[in-house]
Amino acid sequence: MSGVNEFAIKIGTVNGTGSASANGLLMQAIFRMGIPVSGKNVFPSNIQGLPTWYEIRVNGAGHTARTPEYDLLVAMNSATYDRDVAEVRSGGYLLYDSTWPLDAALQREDISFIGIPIAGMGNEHFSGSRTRILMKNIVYVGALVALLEIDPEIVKELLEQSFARKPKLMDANYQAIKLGYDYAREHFETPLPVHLEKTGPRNDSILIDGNTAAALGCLYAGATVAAWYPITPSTSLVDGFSGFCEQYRHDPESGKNLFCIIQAEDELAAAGIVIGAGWSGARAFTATSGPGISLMSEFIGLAYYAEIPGVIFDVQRAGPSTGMPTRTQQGDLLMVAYASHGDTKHIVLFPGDPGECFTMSVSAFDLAERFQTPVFVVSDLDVGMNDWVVPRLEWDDSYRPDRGKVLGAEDLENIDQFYRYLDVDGDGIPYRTLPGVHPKGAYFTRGSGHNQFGRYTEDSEEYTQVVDRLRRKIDGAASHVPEPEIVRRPGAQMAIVALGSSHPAVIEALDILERDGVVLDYMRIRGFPFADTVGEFLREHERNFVVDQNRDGQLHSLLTIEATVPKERLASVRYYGGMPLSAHHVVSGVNELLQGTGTVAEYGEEGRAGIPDAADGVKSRIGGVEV
Amino acid sequence: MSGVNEFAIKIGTVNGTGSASANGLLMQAIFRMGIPVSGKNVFPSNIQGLPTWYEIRVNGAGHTARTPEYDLLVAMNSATYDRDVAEVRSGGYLLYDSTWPLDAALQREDISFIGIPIAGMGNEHFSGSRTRILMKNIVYVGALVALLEIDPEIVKELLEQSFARKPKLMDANYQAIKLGYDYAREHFETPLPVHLEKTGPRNDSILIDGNTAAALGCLYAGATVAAWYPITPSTSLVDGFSGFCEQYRHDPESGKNLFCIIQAEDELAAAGIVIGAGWSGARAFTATSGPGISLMSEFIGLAYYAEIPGVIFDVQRAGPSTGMPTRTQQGDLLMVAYASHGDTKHIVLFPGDPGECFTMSVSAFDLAERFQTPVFVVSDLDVGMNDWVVPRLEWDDSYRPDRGKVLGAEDLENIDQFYRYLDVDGDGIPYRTLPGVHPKGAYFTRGSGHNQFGRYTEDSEEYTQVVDRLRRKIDGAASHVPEPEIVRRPGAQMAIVALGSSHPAVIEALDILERDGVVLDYMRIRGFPFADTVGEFLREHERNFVVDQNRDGQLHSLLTIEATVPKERLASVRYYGGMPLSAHHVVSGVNELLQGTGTVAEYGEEGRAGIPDAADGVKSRIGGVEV
Amino acid sequence: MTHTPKAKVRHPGLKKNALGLTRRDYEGSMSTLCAGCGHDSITAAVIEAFFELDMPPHRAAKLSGIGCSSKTPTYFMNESHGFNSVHGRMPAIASGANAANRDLIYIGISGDGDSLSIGIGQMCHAIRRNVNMLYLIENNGMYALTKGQFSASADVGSRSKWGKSNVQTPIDPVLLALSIGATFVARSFSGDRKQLVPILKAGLRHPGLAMVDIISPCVTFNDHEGSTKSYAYTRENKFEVVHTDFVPLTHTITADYESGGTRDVTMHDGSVVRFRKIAEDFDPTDRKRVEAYLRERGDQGEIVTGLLFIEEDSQDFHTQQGTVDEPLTQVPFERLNPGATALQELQKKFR
Amino acid sequence: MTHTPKAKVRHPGLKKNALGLTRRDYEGSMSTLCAGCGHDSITAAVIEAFFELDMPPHRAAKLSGIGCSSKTPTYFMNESHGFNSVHGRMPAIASGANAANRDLIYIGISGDGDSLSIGIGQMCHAIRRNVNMLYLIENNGMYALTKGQFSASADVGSRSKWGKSNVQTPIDPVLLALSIGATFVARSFSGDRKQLVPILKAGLRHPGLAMVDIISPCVTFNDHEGSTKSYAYTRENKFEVVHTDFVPLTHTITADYESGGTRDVTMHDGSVVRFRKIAEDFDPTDRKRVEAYLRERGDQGEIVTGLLFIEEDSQDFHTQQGTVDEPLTQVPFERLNPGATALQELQKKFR
Ligand SMILES: Cc1ncc(C[n+]2csc(CCOP(=O)(O)OP(=O)(O)O)c2C)c(N)n1
Ligand SMILES: Cc1ncc(C[n+]2csc(CCOP(=O)(O)OP(=O)(O)O)c2C)c(N)n1
Ligand code: SF4
Ligand code: SF4
Ligand SMILES: [Mg+2]
Ligand SMILES: [Mg+2]
Repeated sequence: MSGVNEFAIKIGTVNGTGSASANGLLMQAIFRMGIPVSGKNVFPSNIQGLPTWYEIRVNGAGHTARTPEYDLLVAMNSATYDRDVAEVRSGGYLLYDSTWPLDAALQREDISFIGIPIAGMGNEHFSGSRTRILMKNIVYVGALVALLEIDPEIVKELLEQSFARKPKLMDANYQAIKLGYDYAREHFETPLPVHLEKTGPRNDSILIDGNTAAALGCLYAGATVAAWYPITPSTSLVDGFSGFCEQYRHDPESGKNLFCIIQAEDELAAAGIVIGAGWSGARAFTATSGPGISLMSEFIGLAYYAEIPGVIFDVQRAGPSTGMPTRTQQGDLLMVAYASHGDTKHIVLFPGDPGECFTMSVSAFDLAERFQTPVFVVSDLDVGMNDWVVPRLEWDDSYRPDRGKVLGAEDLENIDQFYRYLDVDGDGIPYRTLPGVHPKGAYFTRGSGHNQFGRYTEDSEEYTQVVDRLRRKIDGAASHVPEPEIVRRPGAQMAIVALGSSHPAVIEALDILERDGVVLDYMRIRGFPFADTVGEFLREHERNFVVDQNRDGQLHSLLTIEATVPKERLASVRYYGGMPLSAHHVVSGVNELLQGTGTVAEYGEEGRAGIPDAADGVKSRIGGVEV
Repeated sequence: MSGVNEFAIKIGTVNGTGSASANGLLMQAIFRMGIPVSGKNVFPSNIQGLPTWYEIRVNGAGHTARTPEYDLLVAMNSATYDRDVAEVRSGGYLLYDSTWPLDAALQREDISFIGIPIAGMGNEHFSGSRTRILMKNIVYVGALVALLEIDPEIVKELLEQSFARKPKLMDANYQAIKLGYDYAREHFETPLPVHLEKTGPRNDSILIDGNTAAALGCLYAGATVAAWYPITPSTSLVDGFSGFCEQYRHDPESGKNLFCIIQAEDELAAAGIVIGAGWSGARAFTATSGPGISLMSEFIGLAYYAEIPGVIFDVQRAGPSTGMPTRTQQGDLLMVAYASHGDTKHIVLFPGDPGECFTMSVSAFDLAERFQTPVFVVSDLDVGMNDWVVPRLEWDDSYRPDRGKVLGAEDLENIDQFYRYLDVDGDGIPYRTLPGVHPKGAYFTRGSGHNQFGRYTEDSEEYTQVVDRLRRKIDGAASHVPEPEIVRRPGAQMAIVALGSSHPAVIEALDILERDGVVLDYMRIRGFPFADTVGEFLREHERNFVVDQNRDGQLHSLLTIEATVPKERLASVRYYGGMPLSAHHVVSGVNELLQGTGTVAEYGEEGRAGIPDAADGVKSRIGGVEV
Repeated sequence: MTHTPKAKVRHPGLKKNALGLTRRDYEGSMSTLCAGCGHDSITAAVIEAFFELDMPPHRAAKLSGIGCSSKTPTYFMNESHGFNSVHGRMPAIASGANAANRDLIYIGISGDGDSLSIGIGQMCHAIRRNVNMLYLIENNGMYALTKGQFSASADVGSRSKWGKSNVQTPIDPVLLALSIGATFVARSFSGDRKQLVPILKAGLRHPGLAMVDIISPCVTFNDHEGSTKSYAYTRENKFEVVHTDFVPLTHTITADYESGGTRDVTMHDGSVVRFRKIAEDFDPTDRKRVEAYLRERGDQGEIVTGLLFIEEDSQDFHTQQGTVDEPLTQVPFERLNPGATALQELQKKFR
Repeated sequence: MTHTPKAKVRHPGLKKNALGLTRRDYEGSMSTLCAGCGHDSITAAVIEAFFELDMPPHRAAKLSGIGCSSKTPTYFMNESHGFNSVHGRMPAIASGANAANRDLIYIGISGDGDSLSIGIGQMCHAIRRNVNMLYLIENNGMYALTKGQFSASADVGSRSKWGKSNVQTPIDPVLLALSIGATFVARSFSGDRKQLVPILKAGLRHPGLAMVDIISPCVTFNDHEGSTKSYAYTRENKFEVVHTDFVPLTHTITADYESGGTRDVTMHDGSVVRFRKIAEDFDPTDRKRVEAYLRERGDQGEIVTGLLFIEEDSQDFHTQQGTVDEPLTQVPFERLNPGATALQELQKKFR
């Protein structure tokens, strides 16, 4: 299935050697050629000296989920040669630094070795160890330009843009590109059978990671307060916001900041700052990952019960505990839905790509203020930190923030008495006031028992009245969160259900399965509490394969509890190895369930109903490939 | 239904005035007369000056759940007279302090007023404001001794025991008793129709609260390290442990402590200390309530993933957030089952009375060390802080702690190499070593990715291998946690399912329902992950009414996810007003579901399947009574 | 039960401040604390300070954690927004509220449990950020609301009502705050309203975090022999360094304090705080000498009170960060959103 | 990548300590830190200290939080149990481990992010408890593992690699520890092994929490102009107060330190620590003078290093609490369980 505009390459280097920028250059050049492409950065939780990989998949048909079928491996790290060589698909290529001979034990008959004396050429042409190390990376890019037939003009253009103000660096880079390029052209038949063919510039799309897009969303939503504590993979979201603020948020007259970003002492404080700011009337957010959500649990319950808006980004990584901070997973779904002790339930949005990270960030602020509650935007390392090709972001200048039911000075002047937690409109959403606005707006906010008038209570009826309204309020949000995306195929009786970064893998899997005669519908869930459409869709299908990037089938559990569907109709497909999801995970999971014993709808004496353990074995069924 | 040995009284006082000891005296006297009794302390989250109530239910048939049908109200707090008067059942009695005349507006035709000049008599006979305030309480006890025909010998005996070393106080108390007693005898027909009849001493039972019993459990289990942060309603557990240690845990030779109790700076630290101590090989525990569990979330995930034993008591109170600290609820069930981000699942025990608080504390330590994981003992304010009559606690001196798979110095000497996370026995439980024992036992504990050999990893397969084993390990605990208690009634097709403090209310409800022709089986769940028996039982019944003391039906949710039963068979009955559960809550919840539209097994377009909202309305259907 | 009674009818004879408000307009709901609780005296002093400074109640925000002390914001200024948050987390709430709206007057009330145990990290970092607020620790050496456990400020040798003896070194919030760079540090005693009110007023005007540790005896769990935070102990052992006589620009308050060496410190809002020193050579602007002095007196078993340290050129968080002068909550959306054209423009870098 | 190579073969020529072990027996896995990282130098000093003190590796427990610094326990003493816990929470783990087994030698390794931000509360309270352990802060003024954000110890005016400038007052762990009653406080520099090793040895022998703040430059994110935690800055500005010359009872270590005024401090295990003062009149037992001196030198822009404070009659947590001498983990169950008869007896009070 490999060929022109249809292949995957993997580049193995050492972290801290500057390969990231070289790989970015490569990605961007391919992107500019108009060909669907994705890049997955597989990096260690470490600063310097450990193996790191970058995977690029090119697919004319638009399937850009990660695939572990590598046509070309660029092996720049001798420490991982053995593993890298083993991973090339039969018939594929291995590009290595032939300055030193390759260990004979690494030979494979079924692949081609492309040796280029990269270090040798680098040492010859460059001086200074720093430059030499950096230029090594550019040399392999040059070789790939030739081997994959990347448009050299685009590469030149990119270099010019990057080094506009540093002509010296520009020259070195250009020279390095040429070294690799020329060597490859001279010594090998170029291009390789797997190569690129320009399909014209696609001005309608951009190459962006989800955290940057979410940062833009916060900027455009009018967020003014951000509080955070650094944690991978969420850090770049606040870094992005901070960068955009520097660019767009200085008061033109005074030059002062129209924003306030607080690097808090920890995640508890970050959550508290967001709550304090939301209480005061600012659009405020924090970004974190699983451990941060755990630490914020107490504060989340306060915001839920005291009804304070705020937006919390959870860029998920592999858990539990510290887990694998630089690996992706969807392991926080259950926790986020019900975070904190006592009866709580939260609004959650699940962006499926960076484009949605942008739009859903904006929706999150609107929902948070409309429903006066914390709203979670739950993405993961794959969406958050990897570059995805998405349609250009659009903005409608007629957008105005939905500030929800906030009484201003005039409103207060004209009402008799303000009661903070009274269900005036029957929709479960009370009115609120901001501090400092009007004496009649004063009320007491508390996480302890309160009645609908906002007074402290320990009375059962008064307490119950408020928590019952809270339940109605949050349930009411089901019709305001983004509707699921539904894709139907004629004749489908069964369906796949997924969310977030699983999307590209599922889309590809649907095609593969259809080719194999398994026609499935597809629903991508985008919000919680689940819209009615979710239950309807599930009930329409005799079997729904719920795809989870976690061990315990957390989306499956959520649907089991919350969706109006017999649980026998929900089957579970799970992959949780920490790499971005691939189509084959989904395909083999579904196939296994289809070929299974049919026990899904019955009840054995053991095991969890509806979740046969089959999907655990996904990885073992695709033979040898590291997933 | 009221009568001899079958009535309920409620005593309204002001907190901080010493009424707690008077009420305790009353309870203990009734208990010593051998009659089944329960006392519910309904107190404010405050130190002095606010209304507080104490409810005593006497029931010869053994039904001692709280009932809001008061036969006699002792109204000692003028601030709550109106409410107190309103709560007396028709035909019942109100005892009040007639030193001042009762407001005419408070008169009720259908109840009898028993006026006793309590303050007047107190001021006459006692001097000093402190003594006068304290003795007021004892005077009403004296009146009750007459009115309810409490055995005066027992009261005397109790006073003698309490004041053995303070004869002066003894005299004052005795005098106060007599004042009330004589006045009542003189002015009213005693005893009232609702009164007591001695059924002989029951030496086989004790009157104890769950926290004290749990503290004893920790003492007997050999716990040596306790770390905690004060929080209602868990504080008395550690206080109890500390008291028992002072009594039983001093080294006979040196007089030094055979325990280490650390009042930590917060709940995070308390959890960390327990983990550190468990890692070192001590039996360690903490006790907290909902907010503490939220704060411990991150550490709980660490203990789960790094496989460190520890026992965490969650004495639940009404949430969310600070909620109502002095009210009871079962609102942490979902949180505790899956606490922390990422894929986690925990062993949880649910004591149904103080007796089980004792036995399950011991089991919790055994399970924690056997499965090398944090184990939760989840009770609530009702079990934890109220006095319950339970069978005498028994101890088997042949008990030895199950330390689980710990390799000692000798084992290590004799093995080739120790690997911390290897599944040697195929049961998912690896071997562990304690620090300081042997050089060959050294390993590195971490919350970050690790392989079965205990080394750091970011490799998918190695990571997956460990988390898959963890899942097997915890699932394996299902057959080691306490089995559910099952009560069958001939001909029952449906059943009630509950846990913890719901027990007495359910037991009583079963009788009431049967009388009304509704015959139900009953299962009280005692552990999580659910034993197979749980699913079996549920599948045997066409409908299971799951009783939850929380708003969202958390046990219902847990069963929906985890038990092998179609969710259509699970219906939900919920009460969450913060008072101990009463039979009428259960009865009306079940009746409503039975008389319901039958939509439970079908699927409407809205609502949560299997959880019709009927049960929310429990309180409105019992008319006026505060619940 | 002590009262801070709230009169609904105006008493024409009551003294009015510049806003035409009487003290009653600064009062709150009835206190539910124990009769004689030190915290109630502090509440009264807070009311006095706001009244005397002519501050409009609705422009203040009252924030607290959890504890008897943290309940007190309900007992003053019913016309202010209040936020009784979670245990030990008031500093973060205050930081966020202040970040959003720098124009309000923030008063945070905490206890020694709230601030020195569970909340010590948040307190340290609010101090470090120099959030513009008055931060009160109503310090009774214990966790009162949970019935009398020792707090981190309990002195070695204190005995609780339950008969246990504290063995751990206390954390002194004043020394702690000084060590991490607090810009305003004071200590007083709940029973000494004469000293307390001026300190609170100075703190309210300080452009940054003004930390005031107020020894506030718990009558219920602490007022017995052996407790070093009891009324008796504190009254005997208090050693007064400076009285703070707050002098607003509009009109100078003159109080009949004893005279002595004085030193004027100019506040950042232009008003002047006058220290009346009792100790010789006391300079509230020299951090290291203050520390040394506190330790020295402490070694003598004395509790030094007064406005102990003030940084004359304190800059609050917003000033450090360069936030616009207007509250962020009042910046119109149009000035926050770069618009559709800018979005298209900036996306060039993602091509 | 820097190495702490682990040799499997014994080199007969290597120097042995009293246990017959060589330095190699105190080494760990290969470091994965950046080449030239200050933290690796500290690792080497730790190895040296344990070796020289003849401590059996398996009797030590190595604890840490999360960060580049917190990774280092993997790089020394493979025969010790190690616990790389969660961010900022090492102090609680250490407190618990020590509570259970007071016999082991505890070394906790943390970073400035780990200890001064997320973990500042736990650190303060471990200090307050005086847990018997050596507590190292490998202080680089930043969060290195998350790629270079400022930490709470970053100096005002520091610039990060990303060009931003820090505006907040730094928290100095030494002053903080002194203010809350730490019983052993020292500061050193990762590049100064001669000074560091004796300090570590003294700390390991101190009966209580020995806090050592070690300036440890991050070459990757901090070693550039403008950073006040860089090698260059620290070397130039370091001002040495005292060398610590640790003198165990068994044999006296003599090192070729410059001579000068000395002062002997007796450690609680009976061994003697000798301070060699470089500054005149420096007394490491007078807390208030130490604070004043640090501030004074700090005002001059100098970083004072050395064993700065030691409380001569420090009592660790167990001593304060009165725990039995043997580790609680070794008390047999029979001595912990009162037995069935006692249970029946005590239930009388529940009748
Ligand atoms: C997370 C959490 N832990 C514990 C508690 C229980 N709690 C309530 S108040 C309090 C201590 C209050 O002490 P302090 O701040 O000194 O106030 P005081 O009552 O002494 O005025 C505690 C531990 C809580 N509410 N939340
Ligand atoms: C709860 C939590 N929040 C955030 C992180 C991310 N994180 C990892 S290391 C680190 C900072 C480490 O700084 P420091 O302790 O100074 O160590 P250094 O890397 O500088 O040596 C942070 C914020 C985390 N692991 N856990
Ligand atoms: S318990 Fe103590 S601190 Fe709390 S209200 Fe009563 S006197 Fe005040
Ligand atoms: S990033 Fe800095 S602190 Fe971390 S290993 Fe590299 S040099 Fe050391
Ligand atoms: Mg207190
Ligand atoms: Mg650091």
